[in-house]
Amino acid sequence: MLHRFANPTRFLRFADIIQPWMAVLTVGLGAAGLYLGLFASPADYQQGESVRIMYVHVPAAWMGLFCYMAMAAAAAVGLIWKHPLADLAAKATAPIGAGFTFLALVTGSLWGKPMWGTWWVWDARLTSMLVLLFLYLGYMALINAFDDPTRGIKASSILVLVGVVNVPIIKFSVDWWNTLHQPSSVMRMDGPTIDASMLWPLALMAVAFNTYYVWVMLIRIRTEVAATKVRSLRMKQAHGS
Amino acid sequence: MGEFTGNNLTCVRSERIVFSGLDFTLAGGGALVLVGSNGSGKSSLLRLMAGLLHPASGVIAFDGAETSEDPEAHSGRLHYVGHLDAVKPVLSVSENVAFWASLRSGGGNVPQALSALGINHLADVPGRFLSAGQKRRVNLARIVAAPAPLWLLDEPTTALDKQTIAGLERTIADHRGSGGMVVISTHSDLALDNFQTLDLGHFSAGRTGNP
Amino acid sequence: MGEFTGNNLTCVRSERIVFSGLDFTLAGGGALVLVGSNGSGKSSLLRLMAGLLHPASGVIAFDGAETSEDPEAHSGRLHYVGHLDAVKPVLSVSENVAFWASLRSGGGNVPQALSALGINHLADVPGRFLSAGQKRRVNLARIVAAPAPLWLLDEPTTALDKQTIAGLERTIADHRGSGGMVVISTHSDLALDNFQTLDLGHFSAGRTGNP
Amino acid sequence: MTGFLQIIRRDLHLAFRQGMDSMMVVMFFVIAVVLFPFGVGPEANILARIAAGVIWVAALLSSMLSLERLFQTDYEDGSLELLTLSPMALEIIVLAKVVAHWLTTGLPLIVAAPLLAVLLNMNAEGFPILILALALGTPSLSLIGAVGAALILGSRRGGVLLALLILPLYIPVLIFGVSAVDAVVGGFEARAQLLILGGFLLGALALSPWAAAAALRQAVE
Amino acid sequence: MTGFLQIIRRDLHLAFRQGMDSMMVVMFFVIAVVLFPFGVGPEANILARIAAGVIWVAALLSSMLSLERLFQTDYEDGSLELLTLSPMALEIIVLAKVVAHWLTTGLPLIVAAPLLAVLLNMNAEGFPILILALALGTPSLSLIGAVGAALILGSRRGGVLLALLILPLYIPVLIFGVSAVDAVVGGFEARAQLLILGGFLLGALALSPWAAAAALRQAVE
Ligand code: HEM
Ligand SMILES: Nc1ncnc2c1ncn2[C@@H]1O[C@H](COP(=O)(O)OP(=O)(O)OP(=O)(O)O)[C@@H](O)[C@H]1O
Ligand SMILES: Nc1ncnc2c1ncn2[C@@H]1O[C@H](COP(=O)(O)OP(=O)(O)OP(=O)(O)O)[C@@H](O)[C@H]1O
Ligand SMILES: [Mg+2]
Ligand SMILES: [Mg+2]
Repeated sequence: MLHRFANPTRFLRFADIIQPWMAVLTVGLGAAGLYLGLFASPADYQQGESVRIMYVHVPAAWMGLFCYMAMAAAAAVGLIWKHPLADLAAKATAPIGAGFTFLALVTGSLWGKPMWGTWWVWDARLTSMLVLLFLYLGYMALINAFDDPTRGIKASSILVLVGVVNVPIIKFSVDWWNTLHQPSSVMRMDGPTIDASMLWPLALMAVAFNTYYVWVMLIRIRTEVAATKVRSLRMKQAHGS
Repeated sequence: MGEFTGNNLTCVRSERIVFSGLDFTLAGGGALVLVGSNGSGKSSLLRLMAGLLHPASGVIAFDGAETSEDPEAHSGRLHYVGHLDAVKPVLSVSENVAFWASLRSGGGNVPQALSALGINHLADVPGRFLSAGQKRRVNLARIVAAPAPLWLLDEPTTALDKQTIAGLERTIADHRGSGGMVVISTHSDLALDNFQTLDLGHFSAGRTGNP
Repeated sequence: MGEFTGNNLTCVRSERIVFSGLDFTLAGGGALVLVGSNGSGKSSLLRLMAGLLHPASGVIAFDGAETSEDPEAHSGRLHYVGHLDAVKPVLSVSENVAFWASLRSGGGNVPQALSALGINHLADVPGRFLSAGQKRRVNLARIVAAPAPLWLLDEPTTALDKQTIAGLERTIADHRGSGGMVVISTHSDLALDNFQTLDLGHFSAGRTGNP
Repeated sequence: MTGFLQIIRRDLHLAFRQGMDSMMVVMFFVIAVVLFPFGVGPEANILARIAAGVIWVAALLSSMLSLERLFQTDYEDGSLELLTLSPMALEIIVLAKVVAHWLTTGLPLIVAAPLLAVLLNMNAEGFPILILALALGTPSLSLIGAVGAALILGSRRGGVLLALLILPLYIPVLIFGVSAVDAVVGGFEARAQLLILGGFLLGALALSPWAAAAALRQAVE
Repeated sequence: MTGFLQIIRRDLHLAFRQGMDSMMVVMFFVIAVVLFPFGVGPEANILARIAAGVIWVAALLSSMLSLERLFQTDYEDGSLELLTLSPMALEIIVLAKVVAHWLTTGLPLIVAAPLLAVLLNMNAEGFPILILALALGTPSLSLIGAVGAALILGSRRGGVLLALLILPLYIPVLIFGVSAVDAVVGGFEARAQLLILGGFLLGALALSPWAAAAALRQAVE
């Protein structure tokens, strides 16, 4: 809802400054992390070259969780202080977070095939990641399910807050469920303690994923602001003012 | 143009006779205004005429041929406007009108219909953004877009502002001028010339629902 | 009785300003008639007054106290009649009215309300058998049954026959006589005496949607 | 308080007048369970192994289906606006409607469950705990589902959207409901699971009327 | 014929404009399948044993849920009256709507099914036959479901009533759909089952537009 009572120009000016920095950081750190991860770091003595998937998989999994929290915080600000930019930030975060979560699932699956001999097992961690993906998808479905965009944003903000109460409950239940049925799980990842040659690329990639998130989110908010303007221009034109 | 007649019609709704022994005759260019208090059966009669309801007894005929013999032909020559406006929220005003016109032979003239109802400036606005009266105008534009000889209008002025009502009166006059027929139920007075009135109160089986 | 005021109200719907800078004042016994062409914001203003919508800016107050501070108290002193009649198909007419009255303190007088609207003979008829106008009367009986000082009526005469409209005018006069207030949106002329008119067209951000 | 009871009374009234509303939910439950022997084949040991899970999944699905209409008809015929404008707190109104909903749909499910357990060859020791777990779990389902039902009002995709929103939130109830039965059938205690189900119920009772009321308020905007 | 295509075009239009409509059916399908491991436990061999059954049951349920809205919105906004009053035969209109519905919901189900088969550890030999059986079976589901969707119009209990009416009619499709997959996984031919599924489809194609049109005429009375 960007009428004249919530002028986004200040935000846009701020975004103008931040955005190029984020782009540079993402590309730079990402390239460095990938280089270190794919070429400079040693292959694992147990897992071989496939361990390199870790440099994408682990940060993606972290970001999947982080984005959900960020989305909930933004939604709360939007609901309580009725700040339209917070609403837009929540809306812009959802597809990014869903993307990271999906990436973690796919890379995990690809990793699982050589490691465990199967694409998927119903392990607690994997399963709660899958449920998290559904929470994202539900949010995105709800936000797009209304004819009136403002209505969609408010409804989905309530949903994401309900979801945030439930995420720990779901996580806890899934842990409990899995340990009940399958006490000694095959895929407890207590591999070799991570040494510096693996930690560095991992850290770089994690930071790069974070800056990527901020970068893309800013772009998405901008697009959303522009779309709102276009919509209201068209409405004004139609109603003749 | 033909002649639209009803003979000795009885309408039963939820096991109760709403009216019986009702006749009407409408010639090309004619107008029939249905009046009567709430619950006297105006909407029911219009639905009978459209073929949505079937009479418990009696015959409705167009040009002498019973309409129930060939319901699709009858549908092809009538336009019905009920209480609901059939405006899809995600389609724009012109897409809404164009779809209904496309189901009729000929396809119709959408832009002209929109300007007849004074909504050409809303052509690209999605249906969800319309107020009650604007939706009603889209519904009326639909019947202007593709011509049909018989118009059945159930309280068409609901939610319309006065200016638009005047426009509607002109549109109806044009339609009749080119030989069309119109049946209208209304509680407010529409300015039509040379019309017949049918008071449903006379045919209702018993009380009419007034204090 | 108190005073109902709005100050510098702005209404935004689907990202568009419908009206802005609107003020109104209504004292006990007063009537405010909202006029304006289709889409000018009459329904939106009534929903603002009821507390269903929230103004983008401005303040609505009753007796000097902002209504948004204590929405339940505000709900308790108003009756709203919208486009939908809230008549349950499986409940009889009197059960329908009685339920709504039972949510208010006092419980209300159902038989008297039914006869005020001329539907006491329908008391035991289930809602699904009612015509458009009969449903509307049930909805109006609801507000007569349990007293409240402020009536907000959105095109209340829709689908009513002339006799019932006259009855409604008397009911509104009685309500005002005992100090009640009423806000009405309408396209037809209601016979009220001594009322203020508010033309929404003057506050809309642009033109009003007419040919 | 009288308003609370009036709303429960009206909703029960509507459910019974409408003929077989609760019957229908039960029948969906039964049919959904009965589909499984067709899908999985009739071997008794496999069916017994999956019985508790299938019954709980079917209970989730039928609870969800019946919730879709919790506020829908009131929304469509304008009653919801008037309820919002009644002098009672909307949270209380939501609670009253959920109570009425559970009485007409949750309770019959519990009654029907043992019958289906017999059909699926479930170990008879599990019956009492199945009933107990359903008694603690289904009210939570109704409460959580009420939030979803309020959120989807006015959206274009009722049923499917509701499923997407609330099925993931139902998972904890499903897990502990099934595991309570499995524990007893396997010869263990189910105390912990029942306590957790009870905890979920208290939490849902405390939180979901607020969330649902907030959702309703913006649905009638 | 142009009218037939116009209606398909409009319905596809509506589905795409409305954003992710087909996505949602697929997501319900996926979630319903994913609930089962929670209910039945994560052991891979049990899951593999019941995989085909679970996938088919979930396909039935999601097809049913999505069908609920097939005529509902048109009925509520008055479009159905106008479609009935259009000069085209109502049977053709029904067929056009079913085709559009299958394109937006049945087809995506078929695409998603192999993924779920992986999640449930199904034997990879079963994949092609699963797709083939779904391709023959889901159009029948849409056609049969259209009759149910038309029958429930105007009733106050959409979802659950629809389930009751059409799930029993879905059972034959379920039985042969599952048994086709099971046959191939077990090393047999599935020719007979596929032929029977094809026969069902032809039968449904011939009969259900008539039945649905008759129900629609009733509904707008
Ligand atoms: C689809 C399958 C998988 C999913 C959804 C998944 C999910 C996750 C998640 C959510 C995390 C972050 C946990 C946290 O920091 O709290 C994580 C970390 C990790 N995953 Fe996976 N994973 C999958 C498959 C695998 C496989 C196959 C391997 C290797 C055998 C693996 C190795 C790791 C490692 C080494 C970490 C970092 C460990 C740590 O932070 O302590 N994952 N995974
Ligand atoms: N539900 C809605 N969502 C978004 N915009 C709406 C909605 N309803 C109406 N509008 C827009 O708000 C404006 C005012 O509508 P409103 O319904 O208040 O007008 P009105 O004066 O009551 O018109 P009418 O005489 O046609 O009933 C219109 O321009 C309309 O396009
Ligand atoms: N859907 C229905 N099912 C059963 N009976 C109905 C139905 N609709 C109306 N009736 C009954 O049929 C009679 C005639 O109703 P109808 O709607 O034709 O009246 P009307 O003259 O259009 O009234 P109004 O001026 O209120 O619109 C009424 O007594 C009503 O009770
Ligand atoms: Mg009528
Ligand atoms: Mg209005």
